[in-house]
Amino acid sequence: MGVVDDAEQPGFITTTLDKLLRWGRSRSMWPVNAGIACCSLEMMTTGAARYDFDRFGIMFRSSPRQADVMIVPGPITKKMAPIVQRVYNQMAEPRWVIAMGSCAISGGTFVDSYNVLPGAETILPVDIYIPGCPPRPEALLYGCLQLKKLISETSTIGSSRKPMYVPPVLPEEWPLELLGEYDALEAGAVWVQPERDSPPVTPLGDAESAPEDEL
Amino acid sequence: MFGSGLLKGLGITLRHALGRPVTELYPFEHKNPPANSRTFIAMHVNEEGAPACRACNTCIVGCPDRVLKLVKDPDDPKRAVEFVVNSGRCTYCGLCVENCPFDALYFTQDYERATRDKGALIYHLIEDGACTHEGEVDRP
Amino acid sequence: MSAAMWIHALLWLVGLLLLIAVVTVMGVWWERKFIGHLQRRRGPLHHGFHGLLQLPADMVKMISKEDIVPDSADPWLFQIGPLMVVVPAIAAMAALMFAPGFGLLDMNHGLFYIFAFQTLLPLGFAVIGWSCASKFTLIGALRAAAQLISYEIPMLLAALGVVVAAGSMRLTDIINAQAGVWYIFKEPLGFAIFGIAVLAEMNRTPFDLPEAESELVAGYQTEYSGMKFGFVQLAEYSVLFTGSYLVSALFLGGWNMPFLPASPLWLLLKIVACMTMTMWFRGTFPRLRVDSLMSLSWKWLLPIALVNIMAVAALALALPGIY
Amino acid sequence: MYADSVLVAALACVTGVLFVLALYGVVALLAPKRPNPLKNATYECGHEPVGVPRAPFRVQYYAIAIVFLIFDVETAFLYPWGLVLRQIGWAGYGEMAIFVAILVVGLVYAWRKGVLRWV
Repeated sequence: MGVVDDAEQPGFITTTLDKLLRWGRSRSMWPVNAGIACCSLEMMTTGAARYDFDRFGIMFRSSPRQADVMIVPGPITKKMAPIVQRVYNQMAEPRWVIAMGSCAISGGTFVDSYNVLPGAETILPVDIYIPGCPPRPEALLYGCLQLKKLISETSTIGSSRKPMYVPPVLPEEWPLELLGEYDALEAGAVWVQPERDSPPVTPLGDAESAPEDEL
Repeated sequence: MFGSGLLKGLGITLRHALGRPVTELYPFEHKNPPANSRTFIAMHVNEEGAPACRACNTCIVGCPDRVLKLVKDPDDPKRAVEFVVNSGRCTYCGLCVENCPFDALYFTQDYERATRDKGALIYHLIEDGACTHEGEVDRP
Repeated sequence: MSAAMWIHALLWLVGLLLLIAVVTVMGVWWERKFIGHLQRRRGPLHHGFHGLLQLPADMVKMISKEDIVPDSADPWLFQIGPLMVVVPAIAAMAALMFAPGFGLLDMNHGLFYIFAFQTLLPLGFAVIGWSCASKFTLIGALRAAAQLISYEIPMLLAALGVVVAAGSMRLTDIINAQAGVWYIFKEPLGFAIFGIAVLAEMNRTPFDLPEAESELVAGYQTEYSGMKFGFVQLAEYSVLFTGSYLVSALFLGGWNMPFLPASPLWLLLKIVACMTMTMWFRGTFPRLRVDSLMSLSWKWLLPIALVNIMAVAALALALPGIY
Repeated sequence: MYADSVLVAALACVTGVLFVLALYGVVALLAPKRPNPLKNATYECGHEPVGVPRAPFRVQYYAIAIVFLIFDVETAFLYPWGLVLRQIGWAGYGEMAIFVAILVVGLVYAWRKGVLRWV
């Protein structure tokens, strides 16, 4: 039980504690040291001397038990999905997710592949999206600062009473254990091919009708 | 000799500690990324302020990731009414920019696009036939 | 004991708890800052003046993090683990003397007392690692136990050289005996052995195998979340403080300074210097392999320490005026 | 005096216990608690735990523990000897030299038997 996170309504003590917690949590975001694909190289660069995560108190922890933030740096394949989800689930609450790069946002260039999830939010509640392929270290730092802002702006009072995160699609094709955050899901739901989030493609036929004199 | 290597290593790290750190203080000092870095797609405008796009569809044909969307003006097939970029999908490969026969597209140096709202990653370059951003003036 | 003595002891203990908190906060901050600079980074910079508010924020976060108890863990040992590392650390600090007559426990066997509590730590680490029933924690705990007991003997034998030379185990006597020449100049070999062994006892790089981040996730504390992890950090930094204190008191003259009046300031300065030294090592040296770690202790340090103690004893008998 | 210092040491231990328990209390008040089966599973880099967690380990640890025991007791013997060395003089030194020599023989024996070889 948590006095603040489980509180029914704000009181004087909870509001004061809430301010303190938001201050502490937003200034000490430790990402779990999990690199999934190529964006993790940029993530390591951000931790290295030139951009230096440690300036903001962002320090990689290898154990998810001691981490607060999960940076998803790359495409989540269906083979990796249960592992990513398990590592996320084993992080101590409160916890946040950053989707880094196009693959983690929407599947990116691999979205049509049979074994890549269309984005991290298929299985994880993503808080911050950082576009880029991969994002520059500055872009990742900017994303982390956005997350810091998000944490320090969001009230923690009663945060555990918020509705559970429901993934937009229920993956049943591969063995995911839908537990914890996904309690709200109904059992027996069917895996639906996710809607591709890109705008509908202009039919290729149009290209042929392009004015030839200008080409 | 045993131990001299350890002392040498200590000396090297100490020299680093006494030297100036190489860290860039990012949010406080902005250093522009290299000129050839590919960050975000933007569109040039004419001298009149109209978008430089001639709606030829070459960029869309070239795009490997189905990132772009183009809606032509039904009355004027050389005029784009809408041009949408899904930056949450784009790999910034630059094929659209290279393919454009009118040099209408270019890469910006802007990287601060992290957002809480996934929908904000889909942005319009042309909306209702007009450029939505202060683009650079079209190169002659 | 009279009521006044109880109050005196309680005040001292509260002071020691504060000291541990300050040592942990400032130690972690200085470690991150200093290692950052060793790597040409800046370290904590933006939260508070040069990142001084970083550690309070970390502590607030740790206290408010969820406390996960794995299903496979032994529920009692899992909760007792932090006690078993924090309590010896605090108890060992109760015997430190910070100036002549300024300390909670000025015992005539003070050195032995500190060693007794310091060497309880491997038990705590073993309990932590064993209770979690995870492979990483188990390997970390076994490594911690094996390493800490192996380096205990060279450490004790090297400290014995000082006891022989000073003729006392009271910390005040040992430090006052160094008013002239520090023991580092009289027993350089003993100092080298003691330094290496204490470094290993403190679990510091290059001997940080129990929590080798690149092999064992976080070693014996892998399953510890939130404040339990904080407790282990607390214990590690107070052990770092005690170890640095022992090096400064036994070999570096404690509060004595040549040509200058004795003052607790020198002791503090030496402790900070020793702690910085360990951080410097951490920023420089790679980690030892397990087998070379064990053979360093048993095949090198232990025989040299035996030779050292017999030589020091012989010198103390042969040259009573000098040694 | 001696009894007093034991009491104070016990008080230090009690203070440490109270300190930890007090912080446990704060944690119980502040920290959220939402366990679920996945979260409470043992961490094994995201995989399901495989095999026995408390696996049997190398016998080398026991051998080292026994050698440690011998030398730790020896060190405990050496401390009082070191304290009174100046009073007992060369005779005491010689006796302890014999004692240490016997132990060195033991160390050499253990070394030759491969007890100290880790791999």
